[in-house]
Amino acid sequence: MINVTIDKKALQVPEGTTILKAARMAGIDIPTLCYFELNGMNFENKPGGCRVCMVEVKGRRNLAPACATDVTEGMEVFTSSPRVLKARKTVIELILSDHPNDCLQCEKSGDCELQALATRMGIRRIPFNGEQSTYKIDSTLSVYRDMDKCVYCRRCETMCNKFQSAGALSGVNRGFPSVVGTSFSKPLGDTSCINCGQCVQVCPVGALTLVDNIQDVLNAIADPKKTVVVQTAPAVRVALGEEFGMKPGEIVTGKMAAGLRRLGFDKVFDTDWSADLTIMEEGTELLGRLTKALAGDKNVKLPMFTSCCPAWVSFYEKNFPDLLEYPSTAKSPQAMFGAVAKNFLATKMGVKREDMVVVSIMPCLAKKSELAREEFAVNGNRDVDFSLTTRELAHMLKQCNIDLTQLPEEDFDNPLGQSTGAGVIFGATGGVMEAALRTAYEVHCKKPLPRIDFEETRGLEGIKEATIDFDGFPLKIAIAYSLSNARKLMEEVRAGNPNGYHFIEVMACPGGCIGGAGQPYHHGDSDIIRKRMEATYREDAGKPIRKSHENPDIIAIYKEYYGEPCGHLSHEQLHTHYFNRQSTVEFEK
Amino acid sequence: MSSIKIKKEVADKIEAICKSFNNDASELINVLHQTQDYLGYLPTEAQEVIAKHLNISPAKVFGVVSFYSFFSMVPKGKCPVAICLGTACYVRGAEKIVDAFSQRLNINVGETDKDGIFSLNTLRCVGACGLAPVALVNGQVYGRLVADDVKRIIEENKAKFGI
Amino acid sequence: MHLLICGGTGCTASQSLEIVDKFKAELKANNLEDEVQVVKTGCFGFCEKGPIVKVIPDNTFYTEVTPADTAEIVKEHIIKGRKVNRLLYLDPKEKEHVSDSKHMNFYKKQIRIALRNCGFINPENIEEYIARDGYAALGDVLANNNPTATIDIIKKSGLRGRGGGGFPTGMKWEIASKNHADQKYIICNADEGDPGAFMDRSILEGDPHSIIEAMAIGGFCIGATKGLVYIRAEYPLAIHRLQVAIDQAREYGLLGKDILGSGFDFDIDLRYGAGAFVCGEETALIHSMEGQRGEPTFKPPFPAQEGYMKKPSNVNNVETLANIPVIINKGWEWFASIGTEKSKGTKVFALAGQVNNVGLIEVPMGITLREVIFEIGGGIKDGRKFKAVQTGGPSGGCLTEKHLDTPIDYDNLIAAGSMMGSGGMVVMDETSCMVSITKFYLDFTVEESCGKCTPCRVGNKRLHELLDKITQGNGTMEDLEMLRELSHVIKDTALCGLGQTSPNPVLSTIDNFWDEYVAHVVDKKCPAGQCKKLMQYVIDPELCIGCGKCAKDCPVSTIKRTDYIAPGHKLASMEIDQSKCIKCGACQAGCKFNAISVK
Amino acid sequence: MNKIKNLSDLRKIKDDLQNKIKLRENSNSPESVVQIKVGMATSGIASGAKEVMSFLIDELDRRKIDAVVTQVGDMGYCYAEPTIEVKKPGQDPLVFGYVNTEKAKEIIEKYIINGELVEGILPANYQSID
Repeated sequence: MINVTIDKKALQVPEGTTILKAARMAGIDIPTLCYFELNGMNFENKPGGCRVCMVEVKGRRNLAPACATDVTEGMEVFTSSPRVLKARKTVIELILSDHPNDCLQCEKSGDCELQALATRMGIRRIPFNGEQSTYKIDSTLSVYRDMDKCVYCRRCETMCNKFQSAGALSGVNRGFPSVVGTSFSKPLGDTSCINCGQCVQVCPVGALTLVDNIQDVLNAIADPKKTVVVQTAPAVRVALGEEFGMKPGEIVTGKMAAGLRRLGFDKVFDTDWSADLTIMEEGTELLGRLTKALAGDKNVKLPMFTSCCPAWVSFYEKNFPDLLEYPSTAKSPQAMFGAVAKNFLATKMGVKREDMVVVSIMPCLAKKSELAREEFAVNGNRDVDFSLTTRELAHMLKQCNIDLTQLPEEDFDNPLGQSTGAGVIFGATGGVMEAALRTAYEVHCKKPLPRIDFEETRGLEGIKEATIDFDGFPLKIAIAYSLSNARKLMEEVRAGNPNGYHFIEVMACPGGCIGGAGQPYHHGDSDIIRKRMEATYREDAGKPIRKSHENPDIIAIYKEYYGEPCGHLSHEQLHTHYFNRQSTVEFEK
Repeated sequence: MSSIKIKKEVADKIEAICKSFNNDASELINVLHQTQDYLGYLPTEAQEVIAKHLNISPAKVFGVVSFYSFFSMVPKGKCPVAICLGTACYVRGAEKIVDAFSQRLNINVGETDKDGIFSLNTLRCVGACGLAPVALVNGQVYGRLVADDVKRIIEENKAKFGI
Repeated sequence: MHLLICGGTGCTASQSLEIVDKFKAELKANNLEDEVQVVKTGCFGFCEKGPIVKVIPDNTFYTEVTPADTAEIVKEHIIKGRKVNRLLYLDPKEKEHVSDSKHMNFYKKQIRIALRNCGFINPENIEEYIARDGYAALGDVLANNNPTATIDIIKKSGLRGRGGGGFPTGMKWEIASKNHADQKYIICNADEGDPGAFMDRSILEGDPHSIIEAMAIGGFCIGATKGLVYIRAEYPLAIHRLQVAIDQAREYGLLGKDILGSGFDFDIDLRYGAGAFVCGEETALIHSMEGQRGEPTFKPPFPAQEGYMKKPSNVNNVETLANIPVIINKGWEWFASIGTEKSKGTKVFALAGQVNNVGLIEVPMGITLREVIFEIGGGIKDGRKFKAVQTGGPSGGCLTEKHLDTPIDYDNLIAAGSMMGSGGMVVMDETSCMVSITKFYLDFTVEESCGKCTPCRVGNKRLHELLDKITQGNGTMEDLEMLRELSHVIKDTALCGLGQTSPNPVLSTIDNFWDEYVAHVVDKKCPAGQCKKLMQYVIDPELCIGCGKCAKDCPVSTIKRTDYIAPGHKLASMEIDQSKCIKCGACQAGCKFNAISVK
Repeated sequence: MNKIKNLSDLRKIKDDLQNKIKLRENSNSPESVVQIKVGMATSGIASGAKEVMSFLIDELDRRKIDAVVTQVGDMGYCYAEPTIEVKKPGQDPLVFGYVNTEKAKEIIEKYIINGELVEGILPANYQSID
């Protein structure tokens, strides 16, 4: 232990503690800007670049960055001396002097860390006049980039490269023109970007934001010709409350359904239902591949990867075109829902496909891009028309004067509203695997599970591995979140799958969809993600039915419409195929 | 993602350069040097191909290229003019030499004239401080310059290119 | 007889290679090629008067030699023994020719340790290096097989890093030696980026083996078997000579496996810089060597703990290394006897600017600025008045008259508000505008900032903008205050040495030349007459004969005739409309009657 | 070139190579070695100074005596040419007249090696020559 004095308060901290963390232990909150950490989730951005957290250390010539300086024995730290305050204010003024002064119109207003800093430090005017950086606005279907607002904290760059290994962003140029940019300043959509949106989730300011589709949805609802149905993803209900001042981890499923109805959606359905459907398709596909492999078929591709996460799908299409046959061909729950809605449901409701508008509420930015995949449309009419994030839903409710906290609990509509606990846990890393195991086990072993909860699939470890006893057959599984973890597993598969995996779940975002880019900003507090995860498993435990194949509405739709999982019609509507989207070299004459 | 259009011989040469460094990403800067030696500059296609061979993202390659002033993404003129703006040259009036070249060639610093002959740049200290102020024209050092020398130097080099 | 001809970059730029060829041809024509050896050496340092040719054994020092002079030197000096007086250095004060360089003021006060072989041996010939005790220090160190004792010698010698920081070299080696790892590296920082400093290049060009030898010694001491030289790509000659030297050293078994039968393996690779001043900072340098953007990272971890490829690494500057073999050969006591109490040995400076003798000099620590500028440098050019001397490159400060008698060492320079830096020393006279000079340095820092931290990325930009505003005549007294305050914050908060020192020129000029700033801001005048926007070209009506040439020369037709005819003149004088004048100076340049002056 | 195998190898090679550079070493610090200046003006050359100079260089080298032999212009003793000035470390220079190769040999053997005086010393009516 190390003795240190911070603002005259003496304390003991373990060796290797930074001044920033030591101060927090002493209840002193030193402001930061570039520093960002997801505790316990393999993510830290500590460039020591913004210089907001500078503190005075007795005996030191210059000020020290609290985020990057470890305490030493006998260190005396001052976090708010006149020298520190002068420096901190000046640094913030400098940042603001190269930042557009448009807080009132900024998407990030109210959630902006720079705005909060300026308020906290009492910045009333910016004494510096000078050149401001200007860049072209750039946007994919998911991510909106206004780099004029970039403060060069490099969080996005770290997220994109270290966490996701997507490699779309890098620091470019040097000196004043430095900015986080794409290769050759190309539009983000023309790069290796996978639209995971984690850059948006971590951006402290309004430089990276989501593409806002609220107005599109409001227009559709207002259009009397349209029947607008909405589906809500599993992770939304454990996070939406945060936007209304509720504690992280509060479950608002019923209030959310009520709110959606107040907004004017004609039908309020649940993506959890199509998650159950996904399990039926994906589980059957897995068992099919296993059966063939056990029968000696050498052409069967194992391990099978999940394919629910569109950022992950985009990732392997762009990075592993040689392994496109490994992932399951099952569409994501969002896409399956869209297919069912525009085919089965529209017919059932007597609505023309073109007159039905399917909206999804997702924790995700990649889903905004996924719905535009050409193969997810019929004659140009998309299966899912618009995807809103959890944050957009909150904005929309607020715009429409609806206070979530005041709403009653309501149920989803039927028949696409009833779900099992298996569908619920899709929201957390390991959840799809667990849901699939619950069904695959019982289908394969033709006997009930001895225990429903698979503890080995749960938790926030980046890569989890386990062997599940399938009635004597050792099923080897792995679960990863963060695509740099997934990359490791893909490299293994490319190298011949030495660990003999059969089934691998991959989610791009921290902790799975609960940490998605469309969720309320967590500002680096990974406890929020943990709380959402706990809520997810709590919701599962409270469900009367917890296995997808026992969902009566799922059983019904197979009976009524699809026949059997992985059958002809489901192949047509619920499965997809993948494309090589890696850049290729073409020789010029 | 789009396709990268490049001449086969160029692609082959870049592949060979990368291979000579064992496709080791930590040798990126050496690879870029050799590629620039070969092509005269570093067009985006070349950077994309390098990224592929070294198994790093093109964004990273661009990040490195855009960081270092030695690397150029625009082709230089056949007769590059570079004026030293090291301190020794500066205090002996190098700025006036820059102005004179800029006026005579009718281009700004960093530009190439419309015929692709002269390009104008500045650099930091060529180490010929005894000759300050100094200009490097087509690889040759011209020292102890005054603005009036510029016309002669340009004519002299124009003659070399048959203009 | 030997003919030593400077093959450094400066002299090469003035055709010294042709001089070499011409001499060889002339000697051959006179059947003297066996008697007279022509040697292309490294830099003599006296670049002002290059190309230099030195005749051995009589030590005749010819200056500003052209290829055309070679025939005369051969005919007169070599054959007849008569010195060619017109090519000898003419002492500007005594008005006498000086033949032996040792008697020239430029060399009198110099002690050449790091530059000992520059201008003396053929750098591309390992044998000449060995003949001058080359590799003897390595031999001794390996034979003694006691790294701790060797580190101790370096520690006791008092050698400090010559790249700018002044960290004790022996201590650095000791730290690196104590970190255990399967692989360690010794890195030579040859990314000299300071505009106006070229000592590292001169050493690499003139004495590359001394660096190889020192790196091997350092490698042995810290336990590194691999050496890397990070060298500027803009130094093709230095790269060539170093590569030749490395190849020769390998051929002689002085690099490679089992050097001199000691069992010690060591080899050296080159890595090229790519034009980023910030890469002189050791963490940035290491990132650059790893193929990354050259951005510094926070220390700790220091390179000695976690450096190149995350392995313990020791980074030394070229000039530092050049001292190592001599210290081993001559003993630490000898080295420590030179210099001041805390700064031992010598320092190489690139003396430049408005002095008579521009060049590379090596002087003992503790020498005064006055000795350097007025004795070695021969005083200010064209008899003008000394105004300031800038040391430490863009991160240094400007020192004035009152500092001239301060002994130069690391600590005194810092105390005076400047720094040693890598050894740039730029002398300025009364025609230099200190605000413009400061802006020039900030221009450099802004361009070379890596951009990682706010104070350097935005703060220096704002400093530059304020200085620009002042030189444009739009500055206010509040701006001066803001310059000072912002400078202090940048120094206090920037991430690396580049940012922490970048405001030094601002602070030191504000302190020493406050009145000049005020003149720009309040009187809207540039006393040195350098700031275009603050200049006025004025026609003296008494001197103007009214020929009207200026009006024709003026590109913006702003000169008109007045109705005043000065006594004795036939035509009315001319006048410049200041509101339209673009200050191009064409009128002044064309006036044969000196009637136009700058105010 | 064979690799240098050990320290004594290196020292030996150094000794062998030293001659290559000795001329420069010595002329760099001439006060520590014997300095000989040979009058080489036109009259000197005519009277055989060139041969004397070559002889001195070869002979001193053969006898391994550290010396710097340089040529100078007219010494002002035209009557006694060829003339040479010899300066031993720490001693005043002496000028010898009518020096031929035989005389030169004598000067080396008697004066330079043994310190004995040799006939032919001219009056020192000047300081040294540069």
